[in-house]
Amino acid sequence: ACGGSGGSSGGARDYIHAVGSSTVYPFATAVAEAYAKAGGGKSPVIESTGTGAGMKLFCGGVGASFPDVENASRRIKKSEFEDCQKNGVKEIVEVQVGIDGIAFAEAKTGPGFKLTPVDIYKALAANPFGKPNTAKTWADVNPSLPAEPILVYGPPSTSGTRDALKELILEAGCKTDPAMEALKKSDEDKYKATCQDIREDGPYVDAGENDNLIVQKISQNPKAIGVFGYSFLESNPDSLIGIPLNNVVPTYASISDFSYPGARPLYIYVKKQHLGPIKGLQDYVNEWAKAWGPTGYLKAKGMVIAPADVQAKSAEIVKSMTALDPSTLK
Amino acid sequence: MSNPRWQTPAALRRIARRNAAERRFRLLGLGAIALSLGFLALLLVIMAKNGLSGLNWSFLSGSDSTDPHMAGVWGAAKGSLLTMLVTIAIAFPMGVLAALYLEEFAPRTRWIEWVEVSINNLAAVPSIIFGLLGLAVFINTAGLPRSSPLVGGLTLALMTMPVIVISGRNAIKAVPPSIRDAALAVGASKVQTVFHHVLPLALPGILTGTIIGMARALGETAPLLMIGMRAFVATPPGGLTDPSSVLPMQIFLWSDQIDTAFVENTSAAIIVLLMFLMAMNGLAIYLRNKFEVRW
Amino acid sequence: MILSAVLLAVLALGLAGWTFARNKARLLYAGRGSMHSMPVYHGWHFALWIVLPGLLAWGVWSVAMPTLVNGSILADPAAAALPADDMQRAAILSEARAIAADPSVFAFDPLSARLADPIRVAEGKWGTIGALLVLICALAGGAHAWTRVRAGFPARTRVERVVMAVLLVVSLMAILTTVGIIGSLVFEAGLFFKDVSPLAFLTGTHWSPANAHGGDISANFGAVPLFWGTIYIGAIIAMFVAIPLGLMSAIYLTQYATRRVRGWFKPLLEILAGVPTVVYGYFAALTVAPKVRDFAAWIGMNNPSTESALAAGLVMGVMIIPFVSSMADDSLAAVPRSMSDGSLALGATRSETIKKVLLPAALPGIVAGVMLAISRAIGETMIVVMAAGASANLSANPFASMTTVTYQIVQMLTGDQEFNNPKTLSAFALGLVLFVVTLILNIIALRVVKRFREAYE
Amino acid sequence: MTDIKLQARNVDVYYGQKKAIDNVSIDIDNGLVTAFIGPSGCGKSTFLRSLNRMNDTIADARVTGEILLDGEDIYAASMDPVALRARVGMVFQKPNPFPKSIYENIAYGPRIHGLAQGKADMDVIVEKSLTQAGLWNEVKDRLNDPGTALSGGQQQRLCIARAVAVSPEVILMDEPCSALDPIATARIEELIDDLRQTYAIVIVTHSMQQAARVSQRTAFFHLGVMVEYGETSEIFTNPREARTKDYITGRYG
Amino acid sequence: MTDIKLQARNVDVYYGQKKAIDNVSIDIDNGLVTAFIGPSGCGKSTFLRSLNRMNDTIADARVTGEILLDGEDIYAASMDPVALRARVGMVFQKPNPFPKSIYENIAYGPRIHGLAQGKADMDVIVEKSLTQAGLWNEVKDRLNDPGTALSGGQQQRLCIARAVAVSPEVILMDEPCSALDPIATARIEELIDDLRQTYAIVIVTHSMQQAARVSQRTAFFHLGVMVEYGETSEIFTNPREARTKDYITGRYG
Ligand SMILES: Nc1ncnc2c1ncn2[C@@H]1O[C@H](COP(=O)(O)OP(=O)(O)OP(=O)(O)O)[C@@H](O)[C@H]1O
Ligand SMILES: Nc1ncnc2c1ncn2[C@@H]1O[C@H](COP(=O)(O)OP(=O)(O)OP(=O)(O)O)[C@@H](O)[C@H]1O
Ligand SMILES: [Mg+2]
Ligand SMILES: [Mg+2]
Ligand SMILES: O=P([O-])([O-])[O-]
Repeated sequence: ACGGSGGSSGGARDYIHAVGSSTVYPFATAVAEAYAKAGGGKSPVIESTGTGAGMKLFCGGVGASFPDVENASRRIKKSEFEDCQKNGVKEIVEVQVGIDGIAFAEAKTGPGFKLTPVDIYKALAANPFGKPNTAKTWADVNPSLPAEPILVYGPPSTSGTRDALKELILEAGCKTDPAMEALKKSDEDKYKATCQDIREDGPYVDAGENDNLIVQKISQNPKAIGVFGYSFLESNPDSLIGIPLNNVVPTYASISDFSYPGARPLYIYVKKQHLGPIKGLQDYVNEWAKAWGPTGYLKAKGMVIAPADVQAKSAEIVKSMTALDPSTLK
Repeated sequence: MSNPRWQTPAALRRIARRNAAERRFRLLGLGAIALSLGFLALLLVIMAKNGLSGLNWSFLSGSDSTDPHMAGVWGAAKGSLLTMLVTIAIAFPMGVLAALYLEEFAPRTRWIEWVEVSINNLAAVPSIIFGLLGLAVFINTAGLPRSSPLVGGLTLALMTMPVIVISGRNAIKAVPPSIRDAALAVGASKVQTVFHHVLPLALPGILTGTIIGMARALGETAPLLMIGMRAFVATPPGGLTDPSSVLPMQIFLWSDQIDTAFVENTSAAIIVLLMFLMAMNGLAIYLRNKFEVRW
Repeated sequence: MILSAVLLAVLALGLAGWTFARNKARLLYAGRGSMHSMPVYHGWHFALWIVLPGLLAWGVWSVAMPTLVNGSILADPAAAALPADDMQRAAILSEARAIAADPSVFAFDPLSARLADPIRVAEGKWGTIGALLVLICALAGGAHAWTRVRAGFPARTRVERVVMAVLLVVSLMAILTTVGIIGSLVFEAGLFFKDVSPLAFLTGTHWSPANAHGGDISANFGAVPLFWGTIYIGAIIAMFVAIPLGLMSAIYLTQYATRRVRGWFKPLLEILAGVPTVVYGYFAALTVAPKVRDFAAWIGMNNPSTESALAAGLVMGVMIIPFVSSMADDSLAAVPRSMSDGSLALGATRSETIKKVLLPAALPGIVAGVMLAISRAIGETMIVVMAAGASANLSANPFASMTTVTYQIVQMLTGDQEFNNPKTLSAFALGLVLFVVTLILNIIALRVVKRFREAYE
Repeated sequence: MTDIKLQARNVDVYYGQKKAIDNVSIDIDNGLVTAFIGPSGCGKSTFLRSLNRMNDTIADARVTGEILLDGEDIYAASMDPVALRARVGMVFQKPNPFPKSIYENIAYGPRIHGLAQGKADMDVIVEKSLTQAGLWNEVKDRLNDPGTALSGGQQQRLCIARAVAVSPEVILMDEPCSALDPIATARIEELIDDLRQTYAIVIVTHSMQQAARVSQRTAFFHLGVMVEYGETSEIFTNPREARTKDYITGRYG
Repeated sequence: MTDIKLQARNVDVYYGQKKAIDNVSIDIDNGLVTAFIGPSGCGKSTFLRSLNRMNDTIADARVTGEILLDGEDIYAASMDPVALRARVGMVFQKPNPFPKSIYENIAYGPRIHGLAQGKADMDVIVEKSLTQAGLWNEVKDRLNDPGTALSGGQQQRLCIARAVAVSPEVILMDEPCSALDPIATARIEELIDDLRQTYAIVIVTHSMQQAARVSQRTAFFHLGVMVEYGETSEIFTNPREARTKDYITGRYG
């Protein structure tokens, strides 16, 4: 919303408004509820828009018609930060609230895959190491794997989980080749295309925004692999098991200490300029800090808690509300 | 001494065959209806099976929550109610007046033809496109608050108005010209004729169309996705500009929840929504039957 | 503040004027034909002349006032601190205005709190001037109209002219909405087509916005698979269900059913169209899709997808049944009874009459109905969002997962996207295509129906 | 003394391009019943409706020539069609009461023209009109029943009463009995005979017998042309034109 | 020698509760044209339609009494209405050709009844029927034109040809000329006179003149009752009943 004519609603707002990631949404709603129950005031409104669309709203400007908090399943991008600045959103507080693991999983009755990022890269990239992908079965990728057809259900192109898949797994597998490092220096675009593009000829199936459905599909289809947020794996222990990557099984512990390669941090971004005018915003952020600890309820909701040092650092930020240093962004 | 030409074995066989074909065709028709309604019944039974146990007072009076046992539909229902209020307050008068103009007063010019084509077309434009329009006009240009029943209602009003215009025109057309002649012949002006006679007589028909249009708007989700109503709102909206959800959106949000206990909630909310809709449809049918005049 | 008050005052004046003028006109009545219009029309005429000029002045002033107030503010020393950027400046000013209206509001920017007082003063000044102006306009209008309360004055004709103008303006809303839709779609789609060639968009067979980066991204925005998915689900599979069931239902209801049966079944059938699509979507995803998948596995498909064109299409077909049946119903009813009488009187059976005479005669109407139903189906969103899947597959296999135009619009506008990115903008280009296609389908259908109706009138 | 109420001079009526009435001139007198007869589609209704500008309501109908009511051109710009229709009332083929009470049916016209000063006044008008239409005794106890609940013949008399209630000067009737049974028809015919004392009456009928029974003047139309006009008794016994004679003796129609 | 084709015995017809035909008995002879006349709504069409069970198609119509075709009860369970209607054809008030080619209009009936053994056979039937209906010369060069493209009178003759094509024994006509102009009417009347050599013909008409011109027997209906039935010349010159006389002399209707 361009501030120009946004005057009509420029007045007060007596609730907190958060937008952004659908991954963070379940946790944010839980925090909002606890905040409201603790007598903090009217229940915050949490909109599930996706990280990027949320950023656009968040950075739209300062005032009652713009959200106070952005939930993100990735860090804010430099371009987004600049947009914020341009619209007068000067100081943004970045708080890491926890971790989400992108879990690879199969049905309990599955063949028992053991994979590495390289295997996955070779199986799912559109052009592994610059050549078109011809792999049909897992054995084509790595002879030690079962000769089952490659079939991976994963998030759609519009999801933050998909970005994490590309950056954390595919790119990691890709970078094992030194030639790629070189390519990164010479031709950034080409590097991105080679290391991050996902094949579209069938083995990777876009399963839609609804992670529930992916879970169902995997449990019905023993030969398929699913990619989704760790919380889904945790809440379906009867039907699914995690697939080890680099011999690390996706468990709560392995994700929280980042030994599992598919771990990514979750953030909330808070508009500092709103701290005064929006009643209870500080309390709401404090509520996050209460909730993300090892005994907090977010753990029960399926969030992976951050390591102690990250928690301490985040708690410090929450207390002092130090603004984000843009020089660390890319 | 009956006619021998129609009594030959060949002729009798032929008639028997044709009568059998007749019966088959008739059964086919009955089958088609049975199948269609069977599907409806199946849908209702499944929803009832999954959801009836979840329908209790706390569900009906609560609002959205992350805890499936605490979650309820009142917040969303109130959002729906406010949204519908806005929709009907705008779409009904505008729809009726436009229908009156087009049917009774409009000169047959190219311009009016464009208006007619637009209206008929708007009635069939995919609802999601109205969402895009609502986003562009009401939120981005007019700066109205996101996620609010006000914007939702305005967007749905744009969508519902053509439906009301079309049904309104049909209802107006159904008022026999002899009534207009009668009024004109005692010296009523055209405007008097229309507002004293035609409109009151067409009103039941217009209302029926309006209820059906409103029922459609009540069940609409896609355009509201675009204007920020896909949100967690744990307090029922207090006014038209408060953020809120609506019933179908609540169903959509719950259907995506990890916790399988939400399946019951989703189905229960569906039952609530369907009851609303059936009540509205029932009312429309009642009105239609009660006021249907055979001229 | 004062402006809202003056608005009420104008309305009150109008009401008073209505009473005065009507009473004055009554005194003029001297028996039949002595007056052109009934006294109450004089009342309305007078009231309109007060209220309309007042409203007009009020509207103009409401638009102009913020500019005038801003002008006064910028002269204030506190305004020197305003940032240069237009957008920020406007945001602060609008906030300051809010604080001026309601001091309890908290300031997001300290500057706006400081500006609130000058704003209050300026608003008071300009508001009073505006209020006077509005009152003057209203009274001037009233004075003009007062001279017209004469026996021969055609007040009714004048009032009716205003009524007609209101009706006309309201009717133009439809055009306005259409223009709004086209405008907003074309504008954003135009930005999209700066990066992506329209030809590649409309004819390319490769849809992968996710992999669109680097120089030439046109190749990633080939929308044909989306169009195909849309057509396959909405126009092929759904119609496979809806046409036979809808048509046969309509035939049974119009030709065979007794009035009672028809009275019950027709509304029941219409409920199918009234069920919200999100319910269908849920039902499709949860109940129908797994069954379809089981069936696919049973007929020997390897690893069938849970999300299938077939599941979405089947459910959509059911949803569409009432559309087809009610259009077919109308068309069959529009065939004059004399047609079926002619056939029956020759000794044809009912079904022969239906197949050989009624259906051919009603065909144009039925075709038009099917087209309207298709346009409804291809615009349907929630069912595909919940049950069709996201893969841009160009396949004829009904058990494959496919995606549609509407699905992509929802994804692109609610997913993790950078703004002003072709990915997001593509939603508007897709919306434009969808709009144009339904427009064409509808225009054709309306033409056909019209010609068909004329043939029997 | 001739007492000309309505005068048509060289009237043509077109529907779009099609000429439905071709150069008709006729004088209609006070105190008489004038009948228009002729085969179906010959333009009787069209001409009748142009006498009180009811044709204005048909988008593509166009009237040329002059029609004078008491010497005043009814198509002149200064003539308000609304006022005109209050002076030249009309009764239609199918009885078309408003779906309101009997009382309201009659009261509607006087009310919009402001003919009554209050309820008592209106009651008088209603009673008088219903009495003139010969309906008062039948309905006086149920003035609040809907007009549509009356029998066909009663409905038609209600419509006549409605027309009479605004005290018109001329009453036009377009086949007022064609939807009625013989007994109701007879009642209406009597009524017409009564009314002609007060009003100039023009009646369209497809039944020559009816024309012979109720009218004093008859005009015979054929294919848009007025073939013959004169005393009813003359026309039926001694038509001047061959076409009239053929029609009257049942050669066609 | 009397040659009775159709015999009605104490026929009542009801629409729901309403009795539209009250105790009508009549004999209809081969080789003659029988006319039904009477004021509008008296039940002519209703009775005509019960003669070939077309009333079956009206949901709430009910026929009691006996109607015998060649002595066989047409309402008996053993009588197939489909075969019956092929034997007792019908022509309607408004010409209603199917929206198909002229050829197909005629061929439709013979085809569903399997009366032709192949194309050549069908061609013969079509030509013969059109010739009988006096239409062959006008349409023989454009058999593939749509039947709806013909003029009204031609359309009505096409409908007669269509009825004739299935070789019925009786032809019922319900006001077959009321939508036609006088010239077309004259053609149809001639045709009826030709056809009666081959078929028993029953015609409903609202025009007494027409009844007088084409029929040999006339039945006069009034309010659902058959008031009088006899030689046409008798009925018109010397009616036995007062009601008949009133009607014929134009007292009502
Ligand atoms: N609204 C119209 N538009 C075009 N043509 C019309 C219209 N109304 C009537 N006509 C034509 O004008 C001619 C005269 O019609 P009109 O209704 O005046 O005949 P009529 O003598 O009253 O016939 P009837 O006895 O059937 O009532 C006819 O040919 C008719 O088709
Ligand atoms: N389908 C029907 N349902 C109920 N009543 C009907 C139906 N058809 C006709 N009637 C009534 O039955 C009576 C006889 O009607 P019918 O059509 O036989 O008269 P008719 O003599 O043919 O008149 P017309 O000369 O107008 O054609 C009328 O009172 C009519 O209203
Ligand atoms: Mg007429
Ligand atoms: Mg009849
Ligand atoms: O909604 P996401 O941005 O977390 O995919």
